[in-house]
Amino acid sequence: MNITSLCKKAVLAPLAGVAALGLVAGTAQAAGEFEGVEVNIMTFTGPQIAEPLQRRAPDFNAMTGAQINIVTVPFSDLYTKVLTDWASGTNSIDAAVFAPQWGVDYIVPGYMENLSARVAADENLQEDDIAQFFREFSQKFAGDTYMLTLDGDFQMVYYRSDVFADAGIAAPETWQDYVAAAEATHGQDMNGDGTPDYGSCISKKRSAQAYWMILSIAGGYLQSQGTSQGIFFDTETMAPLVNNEAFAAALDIYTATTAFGPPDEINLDVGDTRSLFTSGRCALTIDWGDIGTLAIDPDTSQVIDKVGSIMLPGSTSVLDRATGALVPCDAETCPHAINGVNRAPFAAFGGWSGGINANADDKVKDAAYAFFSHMSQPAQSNEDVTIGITGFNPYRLSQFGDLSLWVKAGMSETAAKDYLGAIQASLDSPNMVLDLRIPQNQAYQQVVLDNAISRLAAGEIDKATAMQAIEDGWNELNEENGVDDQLAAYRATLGL
Amino acid sequence: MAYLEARDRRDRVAEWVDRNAGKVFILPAVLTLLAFSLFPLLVSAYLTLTKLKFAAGGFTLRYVEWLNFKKLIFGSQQYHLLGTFDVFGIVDWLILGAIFALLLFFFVRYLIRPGTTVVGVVGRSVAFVVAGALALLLVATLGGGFPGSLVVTLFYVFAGVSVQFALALGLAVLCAQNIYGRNLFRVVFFLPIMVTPVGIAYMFRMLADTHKGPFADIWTWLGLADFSWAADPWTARIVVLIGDTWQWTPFMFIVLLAAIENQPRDQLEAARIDGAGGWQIFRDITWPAIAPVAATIVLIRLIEAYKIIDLPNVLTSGGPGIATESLTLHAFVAWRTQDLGGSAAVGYMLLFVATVTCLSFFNFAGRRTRRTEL
Amino acid sequence: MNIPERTLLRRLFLPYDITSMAPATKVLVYTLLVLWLLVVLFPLYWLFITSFKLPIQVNDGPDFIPFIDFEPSMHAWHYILFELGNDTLRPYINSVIVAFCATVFCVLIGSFAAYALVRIQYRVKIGNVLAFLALLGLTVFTVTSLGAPLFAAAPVAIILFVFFVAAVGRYFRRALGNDDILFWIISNRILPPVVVVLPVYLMFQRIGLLDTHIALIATYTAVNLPIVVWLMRDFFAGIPLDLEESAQIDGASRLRIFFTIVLPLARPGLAATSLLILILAWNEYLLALFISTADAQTMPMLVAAQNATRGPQWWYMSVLIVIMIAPIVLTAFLLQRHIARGLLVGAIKG
Amino acid sequence: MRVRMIDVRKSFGQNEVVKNLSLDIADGEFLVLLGESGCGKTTALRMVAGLETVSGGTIEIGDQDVTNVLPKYRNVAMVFQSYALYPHMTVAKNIGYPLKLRGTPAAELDAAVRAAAEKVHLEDLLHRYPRQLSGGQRQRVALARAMVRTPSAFLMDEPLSNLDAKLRIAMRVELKRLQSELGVTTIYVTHDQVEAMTLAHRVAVMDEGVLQQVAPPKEIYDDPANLFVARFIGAPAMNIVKGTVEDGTFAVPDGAVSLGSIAARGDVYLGFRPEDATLAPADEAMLRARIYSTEMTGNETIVTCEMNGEQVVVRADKDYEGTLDAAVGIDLDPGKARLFDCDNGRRIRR
Repeated sequence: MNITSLCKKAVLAPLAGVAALGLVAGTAQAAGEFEGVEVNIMTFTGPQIAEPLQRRAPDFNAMTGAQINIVTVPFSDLYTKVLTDWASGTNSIDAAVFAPQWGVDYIVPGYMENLSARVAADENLQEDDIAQFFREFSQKFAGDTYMLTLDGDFQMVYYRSDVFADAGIAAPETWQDYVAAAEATHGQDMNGDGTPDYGSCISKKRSAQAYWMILSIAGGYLQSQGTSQGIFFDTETMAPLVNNEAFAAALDIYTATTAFGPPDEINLDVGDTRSLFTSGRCALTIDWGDIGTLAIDPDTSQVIDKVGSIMLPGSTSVLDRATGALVPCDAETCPHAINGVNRAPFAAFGGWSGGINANADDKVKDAAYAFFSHMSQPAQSNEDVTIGITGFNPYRLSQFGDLSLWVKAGMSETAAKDYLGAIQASLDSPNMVLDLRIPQNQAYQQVVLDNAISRLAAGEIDKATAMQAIEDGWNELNEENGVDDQLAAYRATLGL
Repeated sequence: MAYLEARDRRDRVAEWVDRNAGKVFILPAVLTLLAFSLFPLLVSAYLTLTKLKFAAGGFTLRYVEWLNFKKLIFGSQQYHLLGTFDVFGIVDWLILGAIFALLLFFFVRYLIRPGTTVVGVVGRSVAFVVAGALALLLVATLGGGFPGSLVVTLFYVFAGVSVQFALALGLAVLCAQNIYGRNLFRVVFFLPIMVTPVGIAYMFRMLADTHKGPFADIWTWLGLADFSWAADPWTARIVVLIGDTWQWTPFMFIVLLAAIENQPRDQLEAARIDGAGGWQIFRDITWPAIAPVAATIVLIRLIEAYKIIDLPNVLTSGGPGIATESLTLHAFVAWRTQDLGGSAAVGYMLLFVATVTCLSFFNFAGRRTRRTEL
Repeated sequence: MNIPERTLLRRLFLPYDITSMAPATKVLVYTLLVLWLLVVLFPLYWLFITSFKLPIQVNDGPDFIPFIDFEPSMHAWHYILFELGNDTLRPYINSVIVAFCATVFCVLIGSFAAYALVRIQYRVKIGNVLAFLALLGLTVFTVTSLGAPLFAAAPVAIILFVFFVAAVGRYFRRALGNDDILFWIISNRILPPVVVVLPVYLMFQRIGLLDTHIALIATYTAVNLPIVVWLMRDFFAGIPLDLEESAQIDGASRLRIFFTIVLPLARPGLAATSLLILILAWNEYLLALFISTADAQTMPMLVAAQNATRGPQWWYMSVLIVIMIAPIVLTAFLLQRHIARGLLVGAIKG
Repeated sequence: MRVRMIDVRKSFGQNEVVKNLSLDIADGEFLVLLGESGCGKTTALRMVAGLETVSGGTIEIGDQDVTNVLPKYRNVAMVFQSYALYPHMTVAKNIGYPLKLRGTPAAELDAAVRAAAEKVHLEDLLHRYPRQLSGGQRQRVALARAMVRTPSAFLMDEPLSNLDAKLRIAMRVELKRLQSELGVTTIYVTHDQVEAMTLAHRVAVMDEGVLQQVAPPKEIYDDPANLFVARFIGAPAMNIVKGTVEDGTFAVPDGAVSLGSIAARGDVYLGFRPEDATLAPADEAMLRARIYSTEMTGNETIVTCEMNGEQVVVRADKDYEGTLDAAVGIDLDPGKARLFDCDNGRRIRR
């Protein structure tokens, strides 16, 4: 027996107890209902996301008899693996946990099961408890429910509250503040090991999840009139909004942060920046909700209670869509600005959600649904979101409301308030940025955008070329998929 | 004679097999290869001319003629496959001129030599045109432009194979000496080949980590704490190459060692009595004896080296930018984004370049080394 | 006669007798060999000790020696072997089944072909080959682009081919011999997997075998076949023809000769070839990524998948790689003395 | 069993190696096929065995036409020059292999193996492997394997040529004895005329694919059918001198031999064996020559003389002493001299 497993035991044992109680109280699954049913669920590799599924599968098996196999692939292969498996009729995968924005590519050709009826009949799911944004955005498509949310995702900025206090810097409000704070803190020793640490750590690796970071920065420059304005395309012409002064300003911020980052920032995946931040080597980072819970994990964290979380910073000037120029914020251009700063929190990714293969056997579909429901029910979910290793972030109202959950998990009350406050503020923002959900969105973002950004970061091309490349690439994809179809799809996602 | 009559059915089957042994023995292999290479090759050729679209209940292939190739060679993906070109300066022209003149010289020399054949002319024409085109590409992208996946692959293949061959030969010569623990060295040196390439890639990512890897302190001591190999195109490529070398040197080593140990003893002794020293023995006796083996093993490595994917994919995801992306990774990335036609087109470019280089090497080095055989 | 006097310096640089090395050379040779030994072993050592580290120990920077630099922990082993349990075991068993079956089939089929190419003279009419290619291309075209059903197009093509061979084929004089066939077989290895994997994927999808052991075994058999043919050919060529003829006269059938005389005599070659194919099949990643999904997922996929959003899970990955190497190293040690010789004979004649 | 080859031909491509060979070998006969390497004798033997297909003609064993029958149904036994022992089987397994292939019950097989081994004095070596045996012992194993069943014929392809001189003579004796004991038809291929003369009931001499003469050894020696046989048989070989025949006399520039009644004709060859000539003083003898060299072999002296640029060998008494380059005369027995046609090499019968 060693320290880790002891610690894990200490954390998990009470949780397991609660979980057991939850089962007894909250579930109506008949014992042995799915005896002999085997469900292959694909997701990306653990421990995040896969870990809670793998951990709870045996419980579920004991409860219902269903055998849950968690099949994991690298993140970059997940979209394609699921798509090809379902499109080719192989149907090895009965259900999958993935990004809800991909749903459109699975739902439109009819690969995914409509879960509306099941959700309606499922009391234990407590659907009303799920924050409206996730209920609408992550679960539904064209009015019907196809996915069950297991995770809530927002990008936020985390900073080292102790370092900032020592330096007398306030939490950044604009991206210029962010860069200035990074510059001010860069080179300090922040974890006491005698080596200088970094001002800002942003994941910029290619073929990973870096493209969300640039969108997080660009959001505040591109969108000021509320969620339905969107940041990707002009809502009338489907012209990409990537070749203008606002996007250029965002790219400038993006490249400026590199100077205050680790030397190999260009090769860091979001996991690497997370471990850098939690091991106390960074003053600032952009990330999803994960850092909040990872920072309190004694197994990995050296920054317990030293982390501040805020909504994404914004900008004092925004894009004028008519001219493509940056214009200063005023009451008209930035109706949602606070202190003259236009902030646009980015619901990047939208939260891992479970969907079910429409071509699976009925019994398998039922079992898969029951399992997802089981995972999402407050009894399970409210613990999982407080454990860093799960990768699950809060998405239920009860999770924001109940501080005791977080304190029990090891967070100080202040930190919990701070953390949940940042998420809730993002969630409540009328100027929230929605992720791209049109067909082939993966090609727009993970290929065209990601390629251009990574080449820019590597110094292969300059800013103008990068912007041109993204614009051309997106226009090409629009042409290939039909501009009108894409425009209609894009407008639909924005509620227009 | 009883044995000629009364042959039962089993005998007749056995006799049929015996009489048709030629077909029976080779058919399984031929059928397997037809199904898994010739047939896919043709389907793949068709795929390069199409674009895949997912539709309700499956997918459709839309015929787009040469669009996929056009994109790669002239269009929006040119930077990816061929690279970004530099404007030619005088030096570039001089280098190119020299290369072309050399190619032309060899070609003309072949034409005026006796024994020229049609196949030989066609083969050499293709080889020289490809060599010329690649030279053009190298000069255009390595001077001031930026190389695409094709040039990067060529770098992996040629730099990798040369370094690995040199190392393997050196080690094999050392190991062939009369030393203790020879078997230990031999076994241990063979280990890397047993590790799954993906695993090797991750292992080298661990080792190459300048923060928490084993060489972090050395890295800092060298004053490189603020420098990351992953952010610079050439250091990133070299790290990929180091991983590749670790993985593949053993294979060449083990074969070359066996070849050295297998060389005729009497020749060695004769040379020694004639007064040859270590280096002379190697140059005059050992090298000619192992040259055919060396040519073959280099050919195999050439073939396999073109398929490099795991290392750049895991170490850098092809980054920084596209600096470490090999052709196979390029095709794989295209597949991952549902661009089946583009993926197949990249694959075909790879097949073309690999075939031409391997065949040229086979014809050039293969024949040459064989002459020394008794 | 001019025998140099053995001064101290000369003693350092001249060998004592003909069978030994000069002391200075000896030191140099050993230094270089041990250096490379470290190059080979250190990464593996690092992998091994990483599997016993806690995440925080890994993130804190390099620790080299267990019990001194850091306290080893079994947490990663525990997680992979017990907490994941089934999700590790499934791919492991898949890998074992796929790799071993593929090796057996591949070596068997490949040996058949290699033996045949050594012992039997083939003459394949070029006309027939061209006709076959043309018809195959035509079939592929009609099926893929005109949408003709495969079950209708294939028999038509076969009938056309037979007709061609019977009617027109004999007017073509030129024929391909054994060397041409051998070259064709070996040239298949040049094919990059990415070129063939898409159609292979579609093929298995059509016959409903995607994500099955059979699909992986068949694919690995095919892609490694050229290596077997190429390596085994020279082993078979090295077996005296007399033995086979003697057995033939003694009354053995061709198959029987192959299995009771030829294969046993080619044992060293079989061992080396099998080991090589086993390694290739066991470690293969790209093809498996395409062809397998859930049921047939193999170990390299699991290793690759450890690159999570929380950063690569070095400790888990190390455990997986270590348990993946183990069986191969074991097999290799058992077959050790065959390896070098086996790989050599194949290489010599190319 | 009687073996017949009727008008058998064999070509490899354009190259015809056996031309219209007809041989009728009686049951129990020991026939030796004699010729230089490449003369087609081995090919002929392999056709009887079934190891080569026949380009034309018929082969019969017993009264069955076996021309197109596979070797295993011909029930012949063959001993190879290399012995073709299976290196991975023990002596007992090697000998028993033909019986095992026929499904002989174990007990019967053991007894037969033991019996065969006893015949060739191998009973103590049954559990050894071929590599642990000496050359002579290996030879015996090969013989035992041939004898373990009752074959229709023994086919032997230079079985003794890999043995050293002394052993070869010993084995020759054994072989002759065994064959006559067993009474099995035997076809024996060799290029060694001593073997042929000592072993054969009849010798068949072949050259360039053509059968030159079939006859008992003595007849072959005394009465060669043509120049080739005459030159080929005998050590030292028959002397051949070119000259003309006129008035019953064979004339060369340096002498003449009176042959009695014979028609005059142009150029002919005169052949005489060394033992049929004697040395005499130069001025008294029929032919005049110079001594080129002398070799003392123990029981006699072989004197090589030069006559008109041609060498002529004469056997002389062991005490003969000649001076190099001394003039010498040669007398010969005209009755034992043979004449050959200069154009086609055929015997000219008187």
